Order: sequence, then C-alpha cells, then structure tokens
Amino acid sequence: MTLTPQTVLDRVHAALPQARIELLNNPSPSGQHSLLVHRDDALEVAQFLKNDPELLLDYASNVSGVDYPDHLEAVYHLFSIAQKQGPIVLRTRTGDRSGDACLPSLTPVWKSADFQEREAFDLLGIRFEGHPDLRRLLMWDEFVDHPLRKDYVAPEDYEYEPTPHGEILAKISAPASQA
Amino acid sequence: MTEADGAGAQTLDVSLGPQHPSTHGVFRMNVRMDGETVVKLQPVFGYLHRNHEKLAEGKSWLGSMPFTDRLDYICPITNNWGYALAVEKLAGIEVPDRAEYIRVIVGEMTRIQNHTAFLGFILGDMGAWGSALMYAFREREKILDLFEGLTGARMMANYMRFGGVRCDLPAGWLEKARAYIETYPAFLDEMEKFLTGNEILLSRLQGVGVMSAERAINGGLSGPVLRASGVDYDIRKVDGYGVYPRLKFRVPRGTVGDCFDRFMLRILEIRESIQILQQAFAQIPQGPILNPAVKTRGFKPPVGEAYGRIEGPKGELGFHLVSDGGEKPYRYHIRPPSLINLTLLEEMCVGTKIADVMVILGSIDIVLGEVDR
Amino acid sequence: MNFIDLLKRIPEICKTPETLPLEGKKLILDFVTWLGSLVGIAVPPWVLTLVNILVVIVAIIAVFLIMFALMSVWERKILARAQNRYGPNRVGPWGLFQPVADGIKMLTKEDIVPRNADKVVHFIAPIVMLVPALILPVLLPYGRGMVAIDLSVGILFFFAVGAGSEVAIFLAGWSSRNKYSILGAMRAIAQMISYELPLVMSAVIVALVAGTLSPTGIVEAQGGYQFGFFPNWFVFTPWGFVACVLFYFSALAESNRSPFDLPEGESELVAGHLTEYSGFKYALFFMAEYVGMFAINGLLVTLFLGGYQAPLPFLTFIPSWCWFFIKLAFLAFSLVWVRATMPRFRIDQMMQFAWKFMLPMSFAALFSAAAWHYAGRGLLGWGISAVLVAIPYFALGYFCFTRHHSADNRRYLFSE
Amino acid sequence: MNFPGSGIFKGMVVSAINLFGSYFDRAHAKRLITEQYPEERPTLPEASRSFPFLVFDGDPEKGIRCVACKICEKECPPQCILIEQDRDENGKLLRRPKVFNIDISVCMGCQICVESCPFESIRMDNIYEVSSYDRFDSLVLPKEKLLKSNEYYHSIHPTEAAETDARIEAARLKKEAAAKAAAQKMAAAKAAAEAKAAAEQSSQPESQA
Repeated sequence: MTLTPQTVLDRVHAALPQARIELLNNPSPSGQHSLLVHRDDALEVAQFLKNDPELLLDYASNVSGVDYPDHLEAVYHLFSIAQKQGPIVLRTRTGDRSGDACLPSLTPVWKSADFQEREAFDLLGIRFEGHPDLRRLLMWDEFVDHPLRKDYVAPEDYEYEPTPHGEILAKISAPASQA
Repeated sequence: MTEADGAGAQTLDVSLGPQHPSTHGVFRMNVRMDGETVVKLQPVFGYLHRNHEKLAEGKSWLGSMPFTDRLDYICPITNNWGYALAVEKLAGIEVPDRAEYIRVIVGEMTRIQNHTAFLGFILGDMGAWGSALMYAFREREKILDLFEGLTGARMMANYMRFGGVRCDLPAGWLEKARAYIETYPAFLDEMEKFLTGNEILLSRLQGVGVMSAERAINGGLSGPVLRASGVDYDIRKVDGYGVYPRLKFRVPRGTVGDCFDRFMLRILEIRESIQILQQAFAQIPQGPILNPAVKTRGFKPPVGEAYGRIEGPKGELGFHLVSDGGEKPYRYHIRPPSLINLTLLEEMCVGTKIADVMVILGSIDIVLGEVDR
Repeated sequence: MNFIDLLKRIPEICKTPETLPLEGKKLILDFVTWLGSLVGIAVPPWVLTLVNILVVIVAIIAVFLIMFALMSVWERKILARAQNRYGPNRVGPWGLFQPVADGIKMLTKEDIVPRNADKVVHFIAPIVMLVPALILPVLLPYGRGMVAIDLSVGILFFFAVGAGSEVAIFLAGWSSRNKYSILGAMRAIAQMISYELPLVMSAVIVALVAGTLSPTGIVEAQGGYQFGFFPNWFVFTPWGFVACVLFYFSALAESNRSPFDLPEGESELVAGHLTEYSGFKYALFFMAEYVGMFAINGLLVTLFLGGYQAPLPFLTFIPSWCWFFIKLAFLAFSLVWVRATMPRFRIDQMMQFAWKFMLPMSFAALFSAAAWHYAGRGLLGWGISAVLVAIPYFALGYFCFTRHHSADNRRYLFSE
Repeated sequence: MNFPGSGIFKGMVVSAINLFGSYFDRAHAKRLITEQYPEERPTLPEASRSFPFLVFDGDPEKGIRCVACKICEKECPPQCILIEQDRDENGKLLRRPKVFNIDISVCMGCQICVESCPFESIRMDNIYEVSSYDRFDSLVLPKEKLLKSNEYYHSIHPTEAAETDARIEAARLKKEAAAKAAAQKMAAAKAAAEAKAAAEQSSQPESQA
C-alpha cells in the first residue's frame, strides 16, 4: 500500500479509534503533510506505526524540535525500510514552552531517536519522558538555558571572537576591570 | 581506578578523548574496562559544537550554504547537495538537467574520495603506520585538485545553489576528470592487494562489532554501515533524487554486518561509483546550470516545511527546514549521519577489547564536524 | 718506539681492512705506552687493561649511537618513501642532520613529571631501560676475532640481560600514574614474556646444532660453503629458516616494533608507557629501544645469517666486520618495511599467535633440526626437515587462522 | 595461491613497489605527488579562490567600482565586511566607500559577496601567503590593500574577468542606448512639443496675446 499521510491516518483511526490524531496541512510545494498526535497517545501510535504489517514504519530517520511562539514540537520523519516508502511526518506538541514542555519519548520504539531527542532536550528544552538517558547532548551539563529557543539571548562575552569592528574592539582595548 | 559498582571485579574507567589520536577529532568516550575488555561505553559529544543550527537561523537561506561545507568536511559537496535539495523541495524549484548531472559527478567523486580516505583512516585506527592512509590521501588529493579546478576550493566548495550549481564546468575539466577516473580501478586493485588479504587486518576486522539488520534499522544506522548489516536500502535508489534513476548501478550489501563487511562495502561502493561516473560523463547534456527563476539576493521560499535527504557518503544526510516565508530559515535542522550512526556504538563495543573500540569507531566513519555541528 | 713509527703504522693498518679495528686498538694501546715513555714512566699493566676496556666501550657506544642516529633518519626516509612522501629533507643534505635537530629539540624540551607520579621510579626507568640495551652489543662478534667479551655462555647471558628492559617498561608504566601507561605496561609484560619463549626456543635450536652457546662459536659453525658456493648459514636449512623467521618476529615483539607495538599502541593507548615521558627521558627510551633492536637483530645475524661470514666465496675480500653491518642494515631496512605494511595485532590475537602458533612451530623446528642432524646434514636431511616444518606450518595456519578468518568466505549481495 | 601469510606477503610487495616506485616516477607524478613548497609553487587553477578584493578601472580613486551599497556586508555569512559610505564636504552621501574593511581571519572565502554584488566590484583573489604574527593590522585588509586593478583581475581569472567585462560593456551599451533613446525621445518630445506649441501659437495667436 502506498503510504501517504491520509492512508496512515485512516489506518490509525481504524485500529486506534480513541487516539487523538489529525492531519496538518503543509502549504509548501514539498507537500509533506504531517500527522499531529496528541502527546498522551504518541507512544501508542508510534508502536502501532512501527509494528502494523501494512505500515511497517520501522525507521525513524530524523527527529527535530521546533520552537513555536506558544508551544514546542517534536517532529519525527518516519520511513519504512521494508516497503521503501516515506517520509511520514509525525509531530507531537507540548502544552506550553516552559512548565509543561513535556513529551513522551519515542526512543523505546525507535532507538535512533535517542541522540536526537537528547539534542532537542538540550537545545530546545523539550523534556522527553521515558527517555532512558536524558542528558544534554551538545552543551555541557552545567549550561542553564536552551540556546535554540527563539527567545534565547546569548551572553555577549561568551567565547567571543575579538573582531576589530565597533564596540567589541572598544571593549577589548578597555582595561579588564571595566569590562 | 575504581571498583565497579557491586560487580566485585576490578575495573578501570578511562576517558578516551577528547584529545586522543584515533577518535577522529574531539570525540570522547567514557569507557569502563575489565582488563582490556570493554564493559561499558558512553559517548560524550559537543566538543566541536558550533551552534550551526542557531547560526543558520540568523543567516539568509543562501548564507547557510558555505556553513554546510563545514559539517562533514571530508565531503563538503554532498552536504551542499543535501541542503540545496531540501530547499528545492521546500520552494518547489526545478533543477536543469546539466546541473543535475554535474551534481551527480561531483557527488560521486566526493563519495569515492571519502571512501578512499576511509580505507586509510581505518588502517590508521588499526595501528598501521600510515601507508594506506598516505596512498588514500594521494588519490584523494588528485580528486581535490579536480574540485579546486571546478569550485575554486579544495574542500570548502560552496558549490551548489538552489536550483542548480554555482558555475559551469571549466573547459577541459570533464576530460581531465574522465581520464583520472579511468585510472582509479587500477589504484583500487592495488589497495585491495595491499589490504584485503592481510591476515592481521582480517583478524582485526572479521567478527568485530557485529550488528544485526533488525537492530541496525531500529538504531537508525544509514549508509554503508546499514547496508553492511544486510539491509538493501540506498536513498539514491529509494528516493531516486537527481538523475540517479537514469543511471545504472548496483547497491552492494553485506551478509555478516561486522567491521570487515563495512570495510569491503566501501570498496564495492567505490567501484559502483566509478560506474555511475562513467555513465554520467557520457550522458551529461549541454544547457543551463541554474534555474533562472531563483534569486541570489532576497530568496524567500514559501511558508511551510520540508525534509530533504540524500545518500551522503557516510549515510543519510537530511535537512529539516521550516520556513515562515521570510529571508531567514525559521528552523534549520540537520540529520547528521555520523551522529546517528553512533547510536549503537555501545552495543557494538561492549564485550570487545579496547583496541576493537577504535576499529569499530573507525568502521562507522564519523566526522566530528558533523557529529557536533 | 717513537711517535713517527706509530704514525707510519697507520697506512700499514689501512692496507688490511680485515683487521683494521683490532690493529687500531693495538695502536691506541701502543700510543698510551708511548705517552708513558714520554713522561718517563713504564705504564702499569692495569692502566693498559683499563684503556683496552675503555676503547672497546667507547667504540661500541659510539658505533651504536651513530647507528641509532642514522637509523632514526633512515627509518623516516624509508617509511616516507614507502608512503610516497619525501621524508625529512630539510636539515642538511638529504636531511642527514635531522638527528642533530631532533637531539637539540629533545634536550631543550621541558622534562615533565606528573604531579602524582612516583618521581624516583619515573626517573630511573629510562636508565634501567638503557643500561641492558647498551650491555647487549658487547656480546656480539662483529668480525673475525672482534668480540668485546667472548663469553662461552654468551647467548644465555644475552637473554638474561635483555629481559631487563621488561622491568624498565613496567617501572615506567607504573610510575607514571596514567591509565594508558599502566595498560601499556601490562601489555608490554604480557607480550615480552610470551615472546621470550619462541625467541629462546629458536636460539636453543641453533645452540644445539652448533654445539655451543658462544656467539663466536656459532658463527664459526656457519663458515665454509656447500658445493663451493652455497653458504652454510643456518637460515638456508628448512629448520633454520623457520627458526629464523620465528626469531625475527619474536625480536620484533621484544623490541616493541610494529606490528607488535602494542605497549605503545598509539591508536588506542596514546603512547602506552611513554605517555608521560618527555624531553631527554623520552629520548633515552627511544635510544634504548633502537640500541636493543640493533642488538637483538645482531644476534639474529649471528645465529642464522652467518654473522660476519661473506655470502659468497669470492666476496671474502670485503672485510668480515663490514658483512656484519651490511646484514644488520638489511635487517633494519626490513623492520621498517614491515612497519610500513602492517596494521597492529590485537592483544588477544598477539598472545594467541605466540602461544598457539609460534611456540608449536619452534618445537617443530626443533624436531626438524634433530631430523636434519641425524639424517646426516645432507640433502636427505634437508628434505626430511622441510617436510617436518611444512606440515605443522600449514596445519597450524589452518587451525589458528584460516579456519576463522578469510576474505574468500564472504559473500556480498547486489541489488539493481 | 593462498597459504597462511600470503596476504601479508602480497602487502609487503605492494609497499615495496611504492617504496622503490616513488624514486622513479617524479616525472609523471603518479606516486610522489608532494610539492616541495617554498621552492616549488603550485600552478593554481583559474577557478581557485581565497579572499575577496575590490576591482578598480584605471585609477584606484576614481575608478573604484564599489558604490558602498552594503549588499555584500549584509549577505556575508560570517559578517567579515565593514563598509562606511563616503560623504562630501557638505555631508552629502557619495556613491563610494570611505571605509571598506575585510577581516580575512574571519572571512571563509565563500564567494557569496561576489555573487551578490550587483556592480561587479568585489571579486575573489587567489593569494595564499597571508600568514602574519599580528591579528589585526595585517589580517584586516583596508580599502587600500583590497583595491586591485582590473588588469590584475584579468591576470588571475581571465575567463571570468572577460565575462565580467563583457557584461559591463553590454550594460554600458544598453545604458547608452537607453540614454540615447531617452535623449532621442526627449528631443522628439521636445520637438513635438515645440511643433505643437508652434502650431498652437500659429493657430491661436490671439489667445497667446
């Protein structure tokens, strides 16, 4: 069967009628429409997508976190190696951007999500519940903020590369005590 | 030296890296060893983290193109291609035929030089004193010279553009490239004679780091590492991007899934790439190299998102791009094959000797610029 | 006796290059006697003995250190050429002064001692390493009648002293307080003890056949030519060839050369026991390794390659001591050549190779040598002993290696 | 022929071939490809690029093509260009740069400034011996060091330079033609207007008066 978001959606609806899942339209010419799953049902749906003999989406290629003004999203690009089809785009949404930035981890289903979920946690602050080893991936453990968020403000003197342009030049030529 | 927690055995915790001769850069592994046998291995990343994705959000769409050169700096041109492909999907840009052929030519040459360099690197990881590495680099150098003649830079090519390539082939370049590629099988034969029969190499590679097909798929391995485990999955065939459907080539796959299969698969892939190149040299048409509809300055793709991927030399190189219709990407995410191929590193390494860890790491073929971005 | 007479002897000595070193030594002794007569005293015999010893020591150390210096640049040159590079060619003509530059660099580098190191042991380890290495060359016969100390149990003494370097490597590895160092030291001990066995076994065969443990005696036993042109070297007998190859590989392992450089194992253990050494101490280790390597290959020349004997009868006009060094240079070249070709063993494979392959093969060579001896040391014995080493070689090769690893048993599938 | 150890033997043969072969093929540079750098210099291919420079025609002061539009400053991915527009004595902005700095220790030679420049004024150089002990003085190239003549550009990238010149020439011709056409049109319009005025004058002389 040809895997399109619509066929996958129908199949999921047929098997898991209680799962809250909807089709999100992608206006770009790429036409990669995505399936938005409610986070409480995500693990169940993921298990189904991977194991269903018609779908066999056994390969979670890409996992990326996206920061939207009022929520964070984890986007999974799923492929079926058995059927050589894809991508099916699966998204889960957090409740908000701070206190409720939790999503279920899909690493138990697709091991390949391991590092990329850690990366999304590190850079965007999405807490993946059920992840076997949720630590920062790229930034160091003592780092406090999440640099890929849109509201992240980088400290100015942070590993700066001294360039002779403008105020940075003035800053480095000024005595250290004033800086 | 620490006592293992409750294990009762004397174990040794060693931090291999970030400064270590054979971690291919600033990769670090926290290894717990029982004697010389690895019982636990934890990769640590981030020593080369440059915030590539954050930087891209502050640049124009085209402005990220030179930065993709610096992802996997062994094969910058395929990185260019992956990004260009993703943006073309996002904005629905057509690419002229000649440009697609040029892309295939430079992309396959990149694959050849990456795999050749791999042969040298893995021998270095096995402790050979650099002979194989120097032979590999000797040939790689010649390909890089061809790249310099075409793109102006040996490594940091910055060659692809949305909807084509930046400049046309200079006069005589195609002949030079064709003549050079004709000499390649001879070099490869010599390399195989030098390496594949060597008893020490066989005993170092065979049976080491075995990975089953099922685990390889679940762990997201891609590229030669995935195919060595016996999975028939090549994005050039599956997605059929570019003009690959018009070219005849075979996809090799292994049967055991150990380091030796990964090693041999690279050699087999080089041979297939040579086939592809010869066809591409013969078929390349005349014509424009850039879609004239694409603007250099102020390029704005429509709102939406796209995931574009290519079969890079190291595996599936994907770009997930989200556009809000502006001059800058809203979100720019890279699926780096080097990083995700490391997911199963611990599974491969536990129970092997410390020297095998280096070989397994070498057989995965990572570049830290891409792992940490 | 006067000075002019001494000077006149120099061209005379030079006329017979065969005995040049020995006559040169005598000349120096006579020069000392003349010096004594100059100030009007008879030189006491103990002074002459002392001068005799000193001359030999200085000569051996000088020769081996010059060889070390030349080897360090030559090795890099060969390795570079095997890798299609130029190698050092900037310091002096053809890079010949590279060792001088290296020496200056090494001497001017900071001598770093880790804070937690055992400072005393860390300090003495390079010395413990160098001393046995410098004792070894004393035992080798460099030419006819040219051996510093002609011990009747020379081979035994050689191995006894040579084992001292293992202690030094362990001292170095343990005292550095570095995990890589201790791992390297443990590997070094395991490796050296394992390879000591085939090393000694293959030397024992030669000692049995030659009927002596004296290096000079062994070389003399290889004198003369079969059929008037074929040298009687032990390497040209089947058992001798096998023993020679075994000795060669054991010697590689003993001197930590590639592909047995596991203690240093730079791709996994950074530099093994040398990780925490720098500057002059590192240079001492380096020097000791090379001098030890020359010594053990000198022993190989003595045992199997006919020592100072010329390979063909009409080549005897070249002095015997030249032949020794020519053979040594050839061996040194082959060491670099091996290094340019091979990857490194893994620790367990290396142990397997020693215990499952090399040790049985050395026993096979022993039996083969016995068969050769009792079949009359002729062509018949040659054939029997060839069979006796060939069968175990192929059997062991199959059971230890080919059964497990082969490039031919792999299949690769292709999909269009 | 396969016996235990034959693989190693074959490998030794290959390394020996390379060892001795490297002495004999300096001429066709198949094996020994190293260039002895300070004595031997590479012949750079025409496409070779390193850092940007500014092209001028004829006189470095008057012939500078750059009009300080700051497009390259904006497009430069690593932000290594600094431009200040020149002003005349009255404070009026002039179409030429007063300051044009490129920090080549930051520049990554990506050529995006070249592509984005609409005035064909910034081009890629192929110098490569630029190392220095000083971070700022010699690696931040000011306008004076960046300015290089069009002849120099022709000497390093002849094909590209010829194309550029042809484009400029075509643009100039087009502009001239446009100007000519505009002038003609204007003249025609003027003539027509004059004629019309004259006609009007002649037809309605009384109203003019």
